[in-house]
Amino acid sequence: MSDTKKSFLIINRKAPYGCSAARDALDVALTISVFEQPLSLLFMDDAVLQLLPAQNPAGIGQKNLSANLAMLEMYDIDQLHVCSEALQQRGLRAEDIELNINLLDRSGIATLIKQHDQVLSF
Amino acid sequence: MTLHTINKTPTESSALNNCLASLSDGDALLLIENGVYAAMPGYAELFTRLPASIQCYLLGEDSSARGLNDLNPDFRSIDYDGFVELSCRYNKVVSWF
Amino acid sequence: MIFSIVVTGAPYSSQAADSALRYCKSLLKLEHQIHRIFFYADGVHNASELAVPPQDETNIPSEWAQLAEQHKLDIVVCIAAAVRRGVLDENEAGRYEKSSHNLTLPFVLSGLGQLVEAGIVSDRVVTFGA
Amino acid sequence: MAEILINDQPVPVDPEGFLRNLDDWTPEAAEQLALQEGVQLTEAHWEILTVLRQFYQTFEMSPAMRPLVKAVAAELGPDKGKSIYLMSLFPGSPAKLASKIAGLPKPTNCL
Repeated sequence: MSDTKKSFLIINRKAPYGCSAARDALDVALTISVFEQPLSLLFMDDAVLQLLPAQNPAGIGQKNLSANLAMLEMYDIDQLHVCSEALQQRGLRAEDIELNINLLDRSGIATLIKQHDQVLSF
Repeated sequence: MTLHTINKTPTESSALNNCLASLSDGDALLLIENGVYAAMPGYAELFTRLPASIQCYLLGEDSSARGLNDLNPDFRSIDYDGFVELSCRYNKVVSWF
Repeated sequence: MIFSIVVTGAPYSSQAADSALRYCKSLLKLEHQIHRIFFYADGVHNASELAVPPQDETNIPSEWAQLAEQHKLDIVVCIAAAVRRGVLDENEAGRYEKSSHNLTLPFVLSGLGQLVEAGIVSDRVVTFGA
Repeated sequence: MAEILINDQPVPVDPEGFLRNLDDWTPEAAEQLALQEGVQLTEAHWEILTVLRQFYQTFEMSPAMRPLVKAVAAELGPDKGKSIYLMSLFPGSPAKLASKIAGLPKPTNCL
Protein backbone atom coordinates (compact mmCIF):
# COMPACT_ATOMS: atom_id res chain seq x y z
CA MET A 1 0.00 0.00 0.00
CA SER A 2 1.44 3.38 -0.92
CA ASP A 3 2.27 6.00 1.68
CA THR A 4 0.47 8.69 -0.26
CA LYS A 5 -2.75 9.84 1.34
CA LYS A 6 -5.68 11.44 -0.39
CA SER A 7 -8.68 12.70 1.49
CA PHE A 8 -11.98 11.33 0.20
CA LEU A 9 -15.45 12.79 0.50
CA ILE A 10 -18.45 10.61 -0.27
CA ILE A 11 -21.59 12.57 -1.08
CA ASN A 12 -24.77 10.63 -0.41
CA ARG A 13 -27.94 12.01 -1.96
CA LYS A 14 -30.32 9.08 -2.29
CA ALA A 15 -32.87 7.50 0.02
CA PRO A 16 -32.15 3.91 1.05
CA TYR A 17 -33.73 0.69 -0.31
CA GLY A 18 -35.33 2.09 -3.50
CA CYS A 19 -32.02 2.01 -5.32
CA SER A 20 -28.55 0.68 -4.62
CA ALA A 21 -26.85 4.04 -4.06
CA ALA A 22 -26.82 3.98 -0.25
CA ARG A 23 -25.31 0.50 -0.18
CA ASP A 24 -22.83 1.28 -2.95
CA ALA A 25 -21.63 4.33 -1.02
CA LEU A 26 -21.32 2.35 2.21
CA ASP A 27 -19.17 -0.33 0.55
CA VAL A 28 -16.86 2.32 -0.87
CA ALA A 29 -16.63 4.03 2.52
CA LEU A 30 -15.63 0.77 4.23
CA THR A 31 -12.98 0.12 1.60
CA ILE A 32 -11.51 3.62 1.93
CA SER A 33 -11.28 2.99 5.65
CA VAL A 34 -9.49 -0.33 5.10
CA PHE A 35 -6.98 1.60 2.97
CA GLU A 36 -6.60 4.02 5.89
CA GLN A 37 -7.28 7.16 3.89
CA PRO A 38 -8.91 10.22 5.46
CA LEU A 39 -12.64 10.03 4.78
CA SER A 40 -15.76 12.12 5.35
CA LEU A 41 -19.33 11.22 4.53
CA LEU A 42 -21.89 13.84 3.63
CA PHE A 43 -25.60 13.10 3.74
CA MET A 44 -27.63 15.62 1.79
CA ASP A 45 -31.00 15.72 0.09
CA ASP A 46 -32.89 12.38 0.34
CA ALA A 47 -29.85 10.66 1.83
CA VAL A 48 -30.76 12.05 5.25
CA LEU A 49 -33.54 9.45 5.12
CA GLN A 50 -30.83 6.81 5.42
CA LEU A 51 -30.36 8.03 8.98
CA LEU A 52 -33.90 7.38 10.20
CA PRO A 53 -34.10 5.04 13.19
CA ALA A 54 -36.33 1.96 13.42
CA GLN A 55 -35.69 0.68 9.89
CA ASN A 56 -36.84 -2.89 9.48
CA PRO A 57 -36.39 -4.06 5.89
CA ALA A 58 -36.86 -7.79 6.57
CA GLY A 59 -40.17 -7.63 4.72
CA ILE A 60 -38.53 -6.35 1.53
CA GLY A 61 -35.63 -8.77 1.56
CA GLN A 62 -32.91 -6.23 2.15
CA LYS A 63 -30.26 -5.67 4.79
CA ASN A 64 -30.86 -3.15 7.51
CA LEU A 65 -28.97 -0.02 6.43
CA SER A 66 -29.19 1.55 9.87
CA ALA A 67 -27.47 -1.54 11.34
CA ASN A 68 -24.81 -1.20 8.65
CA LEU A 69 -24.34 2.51 9.34
CA ALA A 70 -23.95 1.80 13.05
CA MET A 71 -20.91 -0.24 12.02
CA LEU A 72 -19.07 2.81 10.62
CA GLU A 73 -17.74 3.48 14.10
CA MET A 74 -16.06 0.06 14.12
CA TYR A 75 -14.22 1.11 10.97
CA ASP A 76 -13.19 4.39 12.65
CA ILE A 77 -15.31 6.37 10.23
CA ASP A 78 -16.46 9.26 12.38
CA GLN A 79 -16.73 12.22 10.02
CA LEU A 80 -20.47 12.09 9.34
CA HIS A 81 -21.80 15.38 8.03
CA VAL A 82 -25.48 16.05 7.52
CA CYS A 83 -27.13 18.87 5.59
CA SER A 84 -29.31 20.69 8.12
CA GLU A 85 -31.55 22.11 5.39
CA ALA A 86 -32.31 18.59 4.10
CA LEU A 87 -33.31 17.49 7.61
CA GLN A 88 -35.54 20.51 8.05
CA GLN A 89 -37.27 20.07 4.70
CA ARG A 90 -38.26 16.55 5.77
CA GLY A 91 -39.41 17.53 9.24
CA LEU A 92 -36.53 15.70 10.93
CA ARG A 93 -34.54 16.83 13.92
CA ALA A 94 -30.90 16.07 14.61
CA GLU A 95 -32.01 14.45 17.87
CA ASP A 96 -33.91 11.82 15.86
CA ILE A 97 -30.63 10.48 14.52
CA GLU A 98 -28.81 7.95 16.63
CA LEU A 99 -25.42 8.40 14.99
CA ASN A 100 -22.90 10.99 16.03
CA ILE A 101 -23.33 13.59 13.29
CA ASN A 102 -22.17 17.06 12.45
CA LEU A 103 -24.76 19.47 11.00
CA LEU A 104 -23.75 21.65 8.07
CA ASP A 105 -25.40 24.57 6.33
CA ARG A 106 -24.81 25.45 2.67
CA SER A 107 -21.52 27.18 3.20
CA GLY A 108 -20.38 24.32 5.41
CA ILE A 109 -21.06 21.91 2.56
CA ALA A 110 -19.17 24.10 0.09
CA THR A 111 -16.21 24.18 2.46
CA LEU A 112 -16.32 20.42 2.97
CA ILE A 113 -16.10 19.83 -0.79
CA LYS A 114 -13.24 22.30 -1.04
CA GLN A 115 -11.30 20.56 1.72
CA HIS A 116 -11.17 17.10 0.13
CA ASP A 117 -8.97 15.77 -2.67
CA GLN A 118 -11.41 13.31 -4.25
CA VAL A 119 -15.19 13.51 -4.17
CA LEU A 120 -17.31 10.47 -5.01
CA SER A 121 -21.08 10.86 -5.46
CA PHE A 122 -23.87 8.40 -4.82
CA MET B 1 -11.75 25.23 -7.03
CA THR B 2 -14.09 22.59 -8.30
CA LEU B 3 -15.67 21.69 -11.62
CA HIS B 4 -19.24 20.51 -11.05
CA THR B 5 -20.93 18.44 -13.77
CA ILE B 6 -24.72 18.10 -13.83
CA ASN B 7 -26.37 15.53 -16.09
CA LYS B 8 -30.08 15.82 -15.19
CA THR B 9 -32.74 18.38 -16.16
CA PRO B 10 -33.71 20.79 -13.36
CA THR B 11 -36.81 18.72 -12.62
CA GLU B 12 -35.83 15.11 -13.17
CA SER B 13 -33.57 15.00 -10.12
CA SER B 14 -32.29 17.28 -7.39
CA ALA B 15 -28.81 17.23 -8.94
CA LEU B 16 -28.83 20.84 -10.13
CA ASN B 17 -30.41 22.13 -6.94
CA ASN B 18 -27.97 20.28 -4.72
CA CYS B 19 -25.09 21.45 -6.85
CA LEU B 20 -26.15 25.11 -6.74
CA ALA B 21 -26.39 24.83 -2.96
CA SER B 22 -22.84 23.50 -2.70
CA LEU B 23 -20.80 25.94 -4.77
CA SER B 24 -17.76 27.88 -3.63
CA ASP B 25 -16.52 31.08 -5.20
CA GLY B 26 -14.43 30.34 -8.25
CA ASP B 27 -16.08 26.99 -9.01
CA ALA B 28 -17.41 26.12 -12.47
CA LEU B 29 -20.60 24.45 -13.67
CA LEU B 30 -20.69 22.15 -16.67
CA LEU B 31 -24.03 20.90 -17.98
CA ILE B 32 -23.82 17.54 -19.75
CA GLU B 33 -26.33 14.99 -21.07
CA ASN B 34 -29.86 15.98 -19.94
CA GLY B 35 -28.25 18.66 -17.80
CA VAL B 36 -27.99 20.92 -20.86
CA TYR B 37 -31.73 21.59 -20.77
CA ALA B 38 -31.06 23.81 -17.76
CA ALA B 39 -29.51 26.31 -20.16
CA MET B 40 -32.86 26.91 -21.87
CA PRO B 41 -33.89 30.56 -21.41
CA GLY B 42 -36.90 29.47 -19.38
CA TYR B 43 -34.62 28.31 -16.59
CA ALA B 44 -32.47 31.46 -16.54
CA GLU B 45 -33.98 32.45 -13.20
CA LEU B 46 -32.19 29.52 -11.54
CA PHE B 47 -28.81 31.08 -12.25
CA THR B 48 -29.41 34.78 -11.68
CA ARG B 49 -28.11 34.69 -8.12
CA LEU B 50 -24.86 32.90 -8.94
CA PRO B 51 -21.76 34.87 -7.97
CA ALA B 52 -19.93 36.33 -10.96
CA SER B 53 -16.92 34.16 -10.09
CA ILE B 54 -18.78 31.00 -11.15
CA GLN B 55 -18.09 30.08 -14.78
CA CYS B 56 -20.87 28.22 -16.61
CA TYR B 57 -20.36 25.77 -19.47
CA LEU B 58 -22.36 23.26 -21.40
CA LEU B 59 -21.36 20.35 -23.59
CA GLY B 60 -22.13 21.31 -27.19
CA GLU B 61 -22.53 17.71 -28.37
CA ASP B 62 -25.33 17.24 -25.87
CA SER B 63 -27.16 20.51 -26.62
CA SER B 64 -26.98 19.95 -30.39
CA ALA B 65 -28.24 16.40 -29.96
CA ARG B 66 -31.29 17.78 -28.20
CA GLY B 67 -32.04 20.49 -30.75
CA LEU B 68 -31.30 23.31 -28.34
CA ASN B 69 -30.47 26.70 -29.83
CA ASP B 70 -30.50 30.25 -28.47
CA LEU B 71 -29.49 29.06 -25.02
CA ASN B 72 -28.77 31.13 -21.94
CA PRO B 73 -25.78 33.27 -23.03
CA ASP B 74 -24.15 32.83 -19.62
CA PHE B 75 -23.29 29.26 -20.64
CA ARG B 76 -20.34 28.78 -22.93
CA SER B 77 -20.54 25.79 -25.24
CA ILE B 78 -17.51 23.47 -25.17
CA ASP B 79 -16.68 20.06 -26.64
CA TYR B 80 -15.20 16.95 -24.96
CA ASP B 81 -11.67 18.32 -25.32
CA GLY B 82 -12.88 21.44 -23.53
CA PHE B 83 -14.38 19.22 -20.82
CA VAL B 84 -10.98 17.57 -20.34
CA GLU B 85 -9.25 20.96 -20.24
CA LEU B 86 -11.67 22.18 -17.57
CA SER B 87 -11.08 19.00 -15.57
CA CYS B 88 -7.39 19.89 -15.49
CA ARG B 89 -7.87 23.58 -14.80
CA TYR B 90 -10.00 22.95 -11.70
CA ASN B 91 -8.69 20.98 -8.71
CA LYS B 92 -11.31 18.28 -8.81
CA VAL B 93 -14.47 17.21 -10.56
CA VAL B 94 -17.69 16.59 -8.65
CA SER B 95 -20.48 14.82 -10.53
CA TRP B 96 -24.11 15.52 -9.72
CA PHE B 97 -26.52 12.97 -11.15
CA MET C 1 -2.17 14.44 -15.81
CA ILE C 2 -3.26 11.12 -14.33
CA PHE C 3 -6.98 10.44 -14.56
CA SER C 4 -9.23 7.68 -13.35
CA ILE C 5 -12.81 7.28 -14.50
CA VAL C 6 -15.78 5.80 -12.69
CA VAL C 7 -18.83 4.62 -14.63
CA THR C 8 -22.00 3.73 -12.72
CA GLY C 9 -24.52 3.63 -15.56
CA ALA C 10 -25.43 0.59 -17.65
CA PRO C 11 -25.03 1.06 -21.39
CA TYR C 12 -28.27 1.80 -23.25
CA SER C 13 -30.12 2.59 -19.98
CA SER C 14 -28.40 5.90 -19.49
CA GLN C 15 -25.99 8.10 -21.39
CA ALA C 16 -23.26 7.73 -18.77
CA ALA C 17 -21.28 4.98 -20.48
CA ASP C 18 -21.27 6.74 -23.84
CA SER C 19 -20.23 10.05 -22.28
CA ALA C 20 -17.45 8.32 -20.38
CA LEU C 21 -16.21 6.66 -23.55
CA ARG C 22 -16.06 9.98 -25.40
CA TYR C 23 -14.38 11.65 -22.45
CA CYS C 24 -11.74 8.90 -22.34
CA LYS C 25 -11.06 9.29 -26.07
CA SER C 26 -10.47 13.00 -25.52
CA LEU C 27 -8.17 12.28 -22.59
CA LEU C 28 -6.06 9.97 -24.74
CA LYS C 29 -6.05 12.41 -27.66
CA LEU C 30 -4.82 15.18 -25.36
CA GLU C 31 -2.13 12.78 -24.09
CA HIS C 32 -3.29 12.43 -20.55
CA GLN C 33 -2.73 9.19 -18.70
CA ILE C 34 -5.71 7.01 -17.77
CA HIS C 35 -4.70 5.05 -14.69
CA ARG C 36 -7.89 3.02 -14.53
CA ILE C 37 -11.52 2.95 -15.60
CA PHE C 38 -13.66 1.49 -12.85
CA PHE C 39 -17.17 0.15 -13.46
CA TYR C 40 -19.43 0.14 -10.44
CA ALA C 41 -23.14 -0.44 -9.65
CA ASP C 42 -25.12 -0.83 -12.92
CA GLY C 43 -21.96 0.19 -14.75
CA VAL C 44 -20.87 -3.45 -14.55
CA HIS C 45 -23.13 -4.20 -17.53
CA ASN C 46 -20.61 -2.33 -19.70
CA ALA C 47 -18.50 -5.47 -19.47
CA SER C 48 -21.06 -7.96 -20.75
CA GLU C 49 -19.83 -9.84 -23.79
CA LEU C 50 -23.40 -10.89 -24.49
CA ALA C 51 -24.68 -7.40 -25.30
CA VAL C 52 -26.01 -7.37 -28.87
CA PRO C 53 -27.09 -3.88 -29.90
CA PRO C 54 -28.47 -3.46 -33.46
CA GLN C 55 -25.77 -3.13 -36.13
CA ASP C 56 -26.40 0.57 -36.65
CA GLU C 57 -25.86 1.37 -32.96
CA THR C 58 -22.65 1.63 -30.97
CA ASN C 59 -21.55 -1.60 -29.32
CA ILE C 60 -20.43 -0.02 -26.08
CA PRO C 61 -18.88 -3.08 -24.42
CA SER C 62 -16.76 -3.80 -27.47
CA GLU C 63 -15.84 -0.10 -27.80
CA TRP C 64 -14.44 -0.25 -24.27
CA ALA C 65 -12.59 -3.44 -25.04
CA GLN C 66 -11.07 -2.00 -28.23
CA LEU C 67 -10.05 1.21 -26.53
CA ALA C 68 -8.47 -0.71 -23.68
CA GLU C 69 -6.56 -2.98 -26.01
CA GLN C 70 -5.31 -0.15 -28.19
CA HIS C 71 -4.09 1.94 -25.28
CA LYS C 72 -3.31 -0.78 -22.74
CA LEU C 73 -5.91 0.55 -20.32
CA ASP C 74 -6.79 -1.06 -17.01
CA ILE C 75 -10.57 -1.55 -17.17
CA VAL C 76 -11.82 -2.95 -13.90
CA VAL C 77 -15.28 -4.10 -12.91
CA CYS C 78 -16.32 -4.18 -9.25
CA ILE C 79 -16.55 -7.87 -8.48
CA ALA C 80 -19.24 -7.62 -5.82
CA ALA C 81 -21.47 -5.43 -8.01
CA ALA C 82 -20.81 -7.67 -11.02
CA VAL C 83 -21.45 -11.14 -9.63
CA ARG C 84 -24.67 -9.88 -8.06
CA ARG C 85 -25.85 -8.68 -11.47
CA GLY C 86 -24.72 -11.74 -13.38
CA VAL C 87 -21.49 -10.46 -14.94
CA LEU C 88 -18.94 -13.22 -14.31
CA ASP C 89 -15.53 -14.22 -15.53
CA GLU C 90 -14.45 -17.82 -15.87
CA ASN C 91 -13.02 -17.98 -12.39
CA GLU C 92 -16.14 -16.62 -10.66
CA ALA C 93 -18.37 -18.81 -12.79
CA GLY C 94 -16.42 -21.75 -11.40
CA ARG C 95 -16.59 -20.41 -7.87
CA TYR C 96 -20.37 -20.12 -8.02
CA GLU C 97 -20.86 -23.23 -10.15
CA LYS C 98 -22.37 -21.41 -13.12
CA SER C 99 -22.38 -23.01 -16.55
CA SER C 100 -21.21 -19.91 -18.42
CA HIS C 101 -19.41 -16.64 -18.06
CA ASN C 102 -19.76 -13.35 -19.91
CA LEU C 103 -17.03 -10.89 -18.98
CA THR C 104 -15.58 -9.26 -22.09
CA LEU C 105 -11.79 -9.32 -22.20
CA PRO C 106 -9.71 -7.33 -21.31
CA PHE C 107 -12.13 -6.23 -18.56
CA VAL C 108 -11.11 -7.71 -15.21
CA LEU C 109 -13.17 -8.31 -12.08
CA SER C 110 -11.64 -6.91 -8.92
CA GLY C 111 -12.48 -5.36 -5.59
CA LEU C 112 -13.38 -1.84 -4.55
CA GLY C 113 -9.80 -1.46 -3.42
CA GLN C 114 -9.03 -0.79 -7.09
CA LEU C 115 -11.32 2.24 -6.96
CA VAL C 116 -9.71 3.54 -3.79
CA GLU C 117 -6.19 2.96 -5.12
CA ALA C 118 -7.19 4.82 -8.30
CA GLY C 119 -8.34 7.73 -6.15
CA ILE C 120 -5.04 7.75 -4.30
CA VAL C 121 -2.75 7.76 -7.31
CA SER C 122 -4.81 9.85 -9.74
CA ASP C 123 -4.82 13.63 -10.02
CA ARG C 124 -8.47 13.52 -11.02
CA VAL C 125 -11.29 11.02 -10.59
CA VAL C 126 -14.23 11.76 -12.86
CA THR C 127 -17.51 9.93 -12.30
CA PHE C 128 -20.09 9.33 -15.00
CA GLY C 129 -23.26 8.52 -13.10
CA ALA C 130 -26.65 7.29 -14.20
CA MET D 1 -22.28 -32.40 -4.61
CA ALA D 2 -19.83 -32.02 -1.73
CA GLU D 3 -21.08 -32.47 1.80
CA ILE D 4 -19.79 -32.70 5.35
CA LEU D 5 -21.13 -35.05 7.99
CA ILE D 6 -22.58 -33.42 11.07
CA ASN D 7 -23.91 -35.82 13.68
CA ASP D 8 -24.03 -38.40 10.88
CA GLN D 9 -26.25 -36.10 8.81
CA PRO D 10 -24.90 -34.94 5.43
CA VAL D 11 -24.84 -31.14 5.09
CA PRO D 12 -24.11 -29.64 1.65
CA VAL D 13 -21.10 -27.38 1.17
CA ASP D 14 -19.86 -25.67 -1.97
CA PRO D 15 -16.54 -26.54 -3.63
CA GLU D 16 -14.74 -23.97 -1.48
CA GLY D 17 -16.13 -25.57 1.64
CA PHE D 18 -18.74 -22.92 2.52
CA LEU D 19 -22.11 -24.08 3.83
CA ARG D 20 -24.66 -23.87 1.04
CA ASN D 21 -27.41 -23.02 3.52
CA LEU D 22 -26.38 -20.74 6.34
CA ASP D 23 -29.23 -22.15 8.43
CA ASP D 24 -27.32 -25.44 8.58
CA TRP D 25 -24.79 -23.83 10.89
CA THR D 26 -24.51 -25.36 14.36
CA PRO D 27 -21.57 -25.57 16.77
CA GLU D 28 -21.00 -29.12 15.47
CA ALA D 29 -20.96 -27.79 11.92
CA ALA D 30 -18.35 -25.24 12.99
CA GLU D 31 -16.13 -28.07 14.31
CA GLN D 32 -16.36 -29.83 10.94
CA LEU D 33 -15.84 -26.64 8.90
CA ALA D 34 -12.77 -25.91 11.01
CA LEU D 35 -11.35 -29.42 10.57
CA GLN D 36 -11.67 -29.01 6.79
CA GLU D 37 -9.36 -26.01 7.16
CA GLY D 38 -6.99 -27.85 9.45
CA VAL D 39 -8.11 -26.00 12.57
CA GLN D 40 -9.04 -27.82 15.79
CA LEU D 41 -11.44 -25.54 17.65
CA THR D 42 -10.57 -24.72 21.25
CA GLU D 43 -12.16 -22.44 23.82
CA ALA D 44 -9.96 -19.62 22.50
CA HIS D 45 -11.33 -20.11 18.99
CA TRP D 46 -14.88 -20.17 20.24
CA GLU D 47 -14.54 -16.82 21.98
CA ILE D 48 -13.61 -15.25 18.67
CA LEU D 49 -16.32 -17.06 16.74
CA THR D 50 -18.89 -15.80 19.24
CA VAL D 51 -17.71 -12.21 18.87
CA LEU D 52 -17.81 -12.61 15.10
CA ARG D 53 -21.33 -13.98 15.06
CA GLN D 54 -22.44 -11.19 17.39
CA PHE D 55 -20.85 -8.63 15.09
CA TYR D 56 -22.74 -10.07 12.16
CA GLN D 57 -26.01 -10.11 14.07
CA THR D 58 -25.62 -6.51 15.19
CA PHE D 59 -24.41 -4.96 11.97
CA GLU D 60 -25.64 -7.46 9.34
CA MET D 61 -22.24 -7.48 7.68
CA SER D 62 -19.04 -9.48 8.17
CA PRO D 63 -16.17 -7.36 9.43
CA ALA D 64 -12.84 -6.66 7.77
CA MET D 65 -9.76 -7.34 9.88
CA ARG D 66 -9.50 -4.01 11.72
CA PRO D 67 -13.10 -3.83 12.95
CA LEU D 68 -12.88 -7.49 13.96
CA VAL D 69 -9.81 -6.72 16.05
CA LYS D 70 -11.67 -3.78 17.55
CA ALA D 71 -14.73 -5.89 18.38
CA VAL D 72 -12.56 -8.60 19.95
CA ALA D 73 -10.72 -5.98 22.02
CA ALA D 74 -14.02 -4.57 23.24
CA GLU D 75 -15.42 -7.98 24.19
CA LEU D 76 -12.36 -9.95 25.30
CA GLY D 77 -9.86 -7.30 26.28
CA PRO D 78 -6.86 -5.67 24.62
CA ASP D 79 -4.60 -8.75 24.89
CA LYS D 80 -6.83 -10.68 22.53
CA GLY D 81 -7.79 -7.69 20.41
CA LYS D 82 -4.62 -7.98 18.34
CA SER D 83 -4.25 -9.18 14.79
CA ILE D 84 -1.27 -11.35 15.74
CA TYR D 85 -3.44 -13.20 18.26
CA LEU D 86 -6.18 -13.74 15.69
CA MET D 87 -3.57 -14.91 13.18
CA SER D 88 -2.36 -17.52 15.64
CA LEU D 89 -5.87 -18.96 15.93
CA PHE D 90 -7.03 -18.52 12.35
CA PRO D 91 -3.91 -18.57 10.18
CA GLY D 92 -3.68 -16.74 6.88
CA SER D 93 -6.61 -14.41 6.67
CA PRO D 94 -8.34 -14.51 10.09
CA ALA D 95 -11.44 -12.46 9.23
CA LYS D 96 -12.14 -14.65 6.20
CA LEU D 97 -11.34 -17.99 7.78
CA ALA D 98 -13.21 -17.30 11.00
CA SER D 99 -16.23 -16.06 9.00
CA LYS D 100 -16.30 -19.31 7.09
CA ILE D 101 -16.18 -21.40 10.27
CA ALA D 102 -18.72 -19.12 11.97
CA GLY D 103 -21.17 -19.78 9.15
CA LEU D 104 -21.30 -16.22 7.80
CA PRO D 105 -22.01 -15.61 4.10
CA LYS D 106 -19.34 -16.43 1.55
CA PRO D 107 -17.52 -13.19 0.81
CA THR D 108 -17.28 -11.80 -2.70
CA ASN D 109 -13.61 -11.80 -3.69
CA CYS D 110 -13.35 -8.18 -2.57
CA LEU D 111 -10.41 -5.86 -1.86
